[in-house]
Amino acid sequence: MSSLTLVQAINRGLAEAMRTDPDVVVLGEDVGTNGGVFRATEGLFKEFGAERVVDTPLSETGIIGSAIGLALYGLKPVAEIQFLDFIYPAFDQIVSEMAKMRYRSGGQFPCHVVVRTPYGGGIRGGIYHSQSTEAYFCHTAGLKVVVPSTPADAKGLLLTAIHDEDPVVFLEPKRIYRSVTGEVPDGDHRVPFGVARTVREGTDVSLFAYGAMVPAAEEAAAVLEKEGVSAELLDLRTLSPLDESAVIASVEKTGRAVIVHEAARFCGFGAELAALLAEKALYSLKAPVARVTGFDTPFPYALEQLYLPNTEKIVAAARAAVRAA
Amino acid sequence: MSSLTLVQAINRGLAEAMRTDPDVVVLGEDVGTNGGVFRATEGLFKEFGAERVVDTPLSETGIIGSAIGLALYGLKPVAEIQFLDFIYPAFDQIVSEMAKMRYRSGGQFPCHVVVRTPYGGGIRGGIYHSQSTEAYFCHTAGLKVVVPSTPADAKGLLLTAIHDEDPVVFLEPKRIYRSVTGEVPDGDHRVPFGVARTVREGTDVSLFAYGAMVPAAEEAAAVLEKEGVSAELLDLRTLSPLDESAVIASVEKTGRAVIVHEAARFCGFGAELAALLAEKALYSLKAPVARVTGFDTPFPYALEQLYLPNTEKIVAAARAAVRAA
Amino acid sequence: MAESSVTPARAPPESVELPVPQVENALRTMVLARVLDERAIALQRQGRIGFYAPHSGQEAALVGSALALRPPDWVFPAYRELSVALVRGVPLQAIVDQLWGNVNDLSKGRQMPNHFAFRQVHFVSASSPIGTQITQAVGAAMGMQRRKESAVTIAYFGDGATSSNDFHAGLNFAGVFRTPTVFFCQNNQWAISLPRARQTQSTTLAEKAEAYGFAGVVVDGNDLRAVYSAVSDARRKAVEGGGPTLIEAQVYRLGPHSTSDDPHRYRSDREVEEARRGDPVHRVEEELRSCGALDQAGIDRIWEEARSRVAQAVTAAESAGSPPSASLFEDVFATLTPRLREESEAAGTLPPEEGRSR
Amino acid sequence: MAESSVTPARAPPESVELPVPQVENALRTMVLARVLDERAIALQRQGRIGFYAPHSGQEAALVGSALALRPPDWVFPAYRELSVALVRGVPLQAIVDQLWGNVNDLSKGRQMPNHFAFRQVHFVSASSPIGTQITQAVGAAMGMQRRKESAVTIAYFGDGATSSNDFHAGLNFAGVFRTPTVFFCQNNQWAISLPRARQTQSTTLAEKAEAYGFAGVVVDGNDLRAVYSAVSDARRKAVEGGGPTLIEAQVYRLGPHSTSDDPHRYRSDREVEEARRGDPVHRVEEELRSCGALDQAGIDRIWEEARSRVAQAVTAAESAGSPPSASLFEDVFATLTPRLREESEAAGTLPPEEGRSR
Ligand SMILES: Cc1ncc(C[n+]2csc(CCOP(=O)(O)OP(=O)(O)O)c2C)c(N)n1
Ligand SMILES: Cc1ncc(C[n+]2csc(CCOP(=O)(O)OP(=O)(O)O)c2C)c(N)n1
Ligand SMILES: [Mg+2]
Ligand SMILES: [Mg+2]
Repeated sequence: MSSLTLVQAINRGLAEAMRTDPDVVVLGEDVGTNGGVFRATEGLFKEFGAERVVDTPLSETGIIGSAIGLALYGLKPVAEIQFLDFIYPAFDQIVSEMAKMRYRSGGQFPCHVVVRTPYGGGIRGGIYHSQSTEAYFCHTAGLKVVVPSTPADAKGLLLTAIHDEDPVVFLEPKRIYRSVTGEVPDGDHRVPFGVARTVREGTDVSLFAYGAMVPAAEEAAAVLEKEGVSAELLDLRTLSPLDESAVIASVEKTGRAVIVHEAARFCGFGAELAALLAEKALYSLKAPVARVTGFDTPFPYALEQLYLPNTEKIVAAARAAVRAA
Repeated sequence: MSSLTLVQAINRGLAEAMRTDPDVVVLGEDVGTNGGVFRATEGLFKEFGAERVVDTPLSETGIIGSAIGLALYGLKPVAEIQFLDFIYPAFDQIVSEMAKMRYRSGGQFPCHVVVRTPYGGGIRGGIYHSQSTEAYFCHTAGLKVVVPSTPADAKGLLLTAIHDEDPVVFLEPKRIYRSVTGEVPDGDHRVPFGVARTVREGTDVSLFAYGAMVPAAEEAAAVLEKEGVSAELLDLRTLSPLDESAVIASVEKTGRAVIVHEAARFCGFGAELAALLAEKALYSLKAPVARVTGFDTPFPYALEQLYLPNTEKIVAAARAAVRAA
Repeated sequence: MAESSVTPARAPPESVELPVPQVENALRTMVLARVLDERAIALQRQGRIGFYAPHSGQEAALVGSALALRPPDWVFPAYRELSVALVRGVPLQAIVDQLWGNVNDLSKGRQMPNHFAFRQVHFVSASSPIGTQITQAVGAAMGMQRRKESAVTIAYFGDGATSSNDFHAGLNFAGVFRTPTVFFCQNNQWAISLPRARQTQSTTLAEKAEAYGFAGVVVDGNDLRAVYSAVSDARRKAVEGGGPTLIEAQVYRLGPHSTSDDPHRYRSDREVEEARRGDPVHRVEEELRSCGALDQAGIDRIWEEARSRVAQAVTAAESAGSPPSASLFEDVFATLTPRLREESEAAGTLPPEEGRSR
Repeated sequence: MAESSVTPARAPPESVELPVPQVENALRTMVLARVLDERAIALQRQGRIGFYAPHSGQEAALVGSALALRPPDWVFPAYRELSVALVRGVPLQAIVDQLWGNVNDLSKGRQMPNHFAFRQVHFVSASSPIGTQITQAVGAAMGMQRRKESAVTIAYFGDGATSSNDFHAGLNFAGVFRTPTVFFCQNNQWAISLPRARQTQSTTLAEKAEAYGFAGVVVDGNDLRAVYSAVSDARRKAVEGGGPTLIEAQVYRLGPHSTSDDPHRYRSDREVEEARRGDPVHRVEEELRSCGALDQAGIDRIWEEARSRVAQAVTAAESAGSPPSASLFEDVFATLTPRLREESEAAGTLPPEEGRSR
């Protein structure tokens, strides 16, 4: 066990994978001598050299296209996209190629690429250093989408991703890269996909969150508790595959759901959670499902704090749900 | 009035706009001498010349990037992307630039580009000539997303799109390009955005559809009628902005909702509709919301008919909803 | 993968000169491909297959380049490369099964005709989006560098694909990392209706390589021997650490872009007639005739044999059934997720096998 | 837009030779920009602004190129081009307001510092994604062709951006459509930590233009006059129908990539020290001193004046408030949609104005 920040845990996860498996290679912009703009790849270049820690030209198309080629050939590429906001030059490779390679070839060509990328707001990054567009990837059949919210999960889910047989989009909540510290198992720690983490149990209302919204929702649950409202909090961890049964079971217990994410609301990931409840837990719902999300505007700069979901907004939504019935 | 197919109506809409407004220019692959691979731009090259009907090199990045430049400068570009499946090389320009230009410049730079593109399955097109990924665009703040299902709407919505001040992604259900014929007003016919079309009224269950799923849902409603089930059918027409009040009002009346689309279910557009109902019409819902959609697999080739929603699947879902309560 | 007498998976010993028996073998493949091309178009017209993109006019470029490859090499094709698969030892039947997307199709009927994948001969799954295979070929070549394998990757693409994002990214990465990659551009003069001259203003496509710090070569793509030696040279250079090469094989697309296309809308019959004079299949026939290796009867037999093989393969492909319904849900992931299992059951398909998909 | 004595929106009469008074004016702008650069970094360190990307070392390239433009031209910038805005007549205050994203910011506080938009002088909204402005500049130039306007577009971008998709598509379209576009690449030798030599294997960046059928030019970007005449020539050629030009201005990024960057991790102090000897601001000072146009006291006054103007602008920017909450929902679309109105009300912002946003 070591006490690490989230970004340190990712760094240890990468180092662990590279030490134990010579097929793991890291590639991206500024991942080498610079150690990554968020220092996630710090020290790797020194330990593993330029052949396994590859500073690429400024082309996300090239990064993901070549990562796919590496994977097809048999290596285990871990590609870094500097910010999720800059993934779109590679979007064709991700949705048309990486996601569909195994399927379209009848299983002949698996495509186990891991795409790591920092995402989310709260760092005064404005319109292009703050976005949360996980829904694009979740809607794309063939991709797994993972979001850790603790250092231990960050390492454990990353190691699972690297050794998974399928392509994984690994979204790192950069806002809590350094603000969250926790105990992280040493060695080859793995956290399975498709299993939500119950952060706290409760009986009156279910909070669903992931990434940097988990700490905010935890705070909200604590506030609610003082008001006599017992909130259950689930950290979804893998958005795809989703732990549907945990989501449904929680609402069957509490009868109320508050869904939290930073992304815009319209067609956001929260819509899928709400739809799931409307389909499979309708008769358990005592109150309208609430979504506490970013607004349907581009991500702002000056008014970032107004835009982002926070503890107060979550508490307010949970209160309203409890009052509704 | 003229009796036209859907693709002819689009062709007439383009010609109408180009005749009345010299700022309208069409650009894309094979739109010139070839008249478009679906013939949507047939005759335009002859009438308006190479300066206004521009055959571009094979680059969607270039098509949308230059269309944005044309719009910023003050023209009204209508860009054709040959198939929605091939829009991804332009995804960065669409989501990072076109959608955000007005916002990020504080309103200084409007960006009224129309992106026309055929989409959807049912033409034996397989994995890359059949997809429906409207949800990506709907989730992107700043884009309007439009899907006609009749020839009259195709022309009327297209003319509204071309003269709109905002960027529009105009999705054309290619499967019914030629199979649907209808009366289309001559001249500058316009259909407003944000207003759903009530295809038929009913009291027992609401069907929500768009594009090529509208005829399938109409058939389903006819079958249901014979069984004594009164189905209301809404053709959403514009997915963003969505006519939320029409959706909610319909379910307040019927108490049951069946949502139909070709796209994969997970985080598809139907999730937003279901979420809306779970938020704003929960107490009206007598039965679980049903989604009749594509599966969460890539679009297949040989098993296309198994994959696609159809009349039988819609009828079955509506029956189940009515039986549920 | 078994077969085929005509088209060995092994290339002849590296040499710029293709020995006559190899040329005769090449002719057999070229004729087989040509016959299949013509038959497939007819089958599409009859509604028996859904689509077809012919490669007539490009046979020498395809077969000549494929002959210069070795078994460990990896092929990243576009959609006109079935003769490359033939040269690498893929049975004709496997190709025809793909055109049907039937139960025997190695890709399980997941793609339109022409989008092949043959893992065993390192023939990577083709896709429709133009150019995407180019960066992938570079990535696989980076893998070969890492594993110190003496092999190359070859990316096939058209003149239109030189405008794609992946062309730019792929060639740039290849230049920077000096990857063992052969970029094989079949400039067939058209990208659907857009002529080469309006695809880009550069004089040749080959010279684009210079923007990425390596050499480009123009070769007469109707000349089997010239193509073979250009690719052999590029391959040798690549495995010796000399980095990538861009080869522009100048050919002509004799047929329509695909069965969905009507080329009369954008090009003249005269242009096509002129191009027909350079027909690469006839050119090889001519060579073998004039050097005395084959007489007309021998050539006729090659065509006969091709026709009968194609006819047989078509019959077999057509009589095979569709892939089973449950297969719709396989291979999305390595193992079925709960949601896919649920969807599969709801779809009323046979309960899919537990655990790993095939 | 009013002001500014120092930096007229009009360029001098077209000529390869920049007259001395213009050079003196250029120096004022360069010094102003340099002072702002240094001040902005300090402000960021103090937490008073959120971010800053300096342009020190690139002033001659920026000001020299901007002087060669005319009012009808359109500028498609990246994020280091504030001196171009100054030359085109944008008030210093408007620039500093953007760094704060305050209520006076013309972009309504919607973007990080350095991402400017000044409609009135055709300075298009900058974005962070690298290279996207390049195809847009080509599109606007197509618009100029259509409207037969005698003007050009200029796209500013870095060495790193030559690897972007939009570089490839933009230059290719420009070549094919012969658009009046000047591609102005500031090769400052680094793309964050990646040195120019590992960005691409071509010898120069300028030569990449040949792949698109037009000319590329290398110019010493520390030489104000050389930049001015290169851009003037390219502009003249473009408006005369001669098509696009790629100009590579060789400069050096003297500062960090941005305030988030620590360049010590990837480059030596010695390299930077060496580059400092070519400092473009000192070079212009030297010229004006040696031709007798300015003495040291005159130069000092220019620096003084710049410092006081920047100090004033900073005070004003800092004391202006934030944009109003309701503005969060404006400009998503031309008019507020029902959903945005609902969200705005739920957010407890002032009820947004009806109908059209500002
Ligand atoms: C990204 C993308 N855009 C558009 C298309 C539609 N399309 C299919 S083939 C083709 C032309 C390809 O031309 P070229 O690269 O020269 O190859 P050829 O067909 O001539 O072999 C086009 C535009 C596509 N498949 N992918
Ligand atoms: C598409 C994209 N990928 C990555 C980034 C992150 N990033 C910001 S600036 C930069 C380097 C740009 O280098 P260059 O084009 O030389 O411009 P310079 O910063 O040197 O002026 C990178 C990689 C980005 N902004 N956009
Ligand atoms: Mg071609
Ligand atoms: Mg640079």
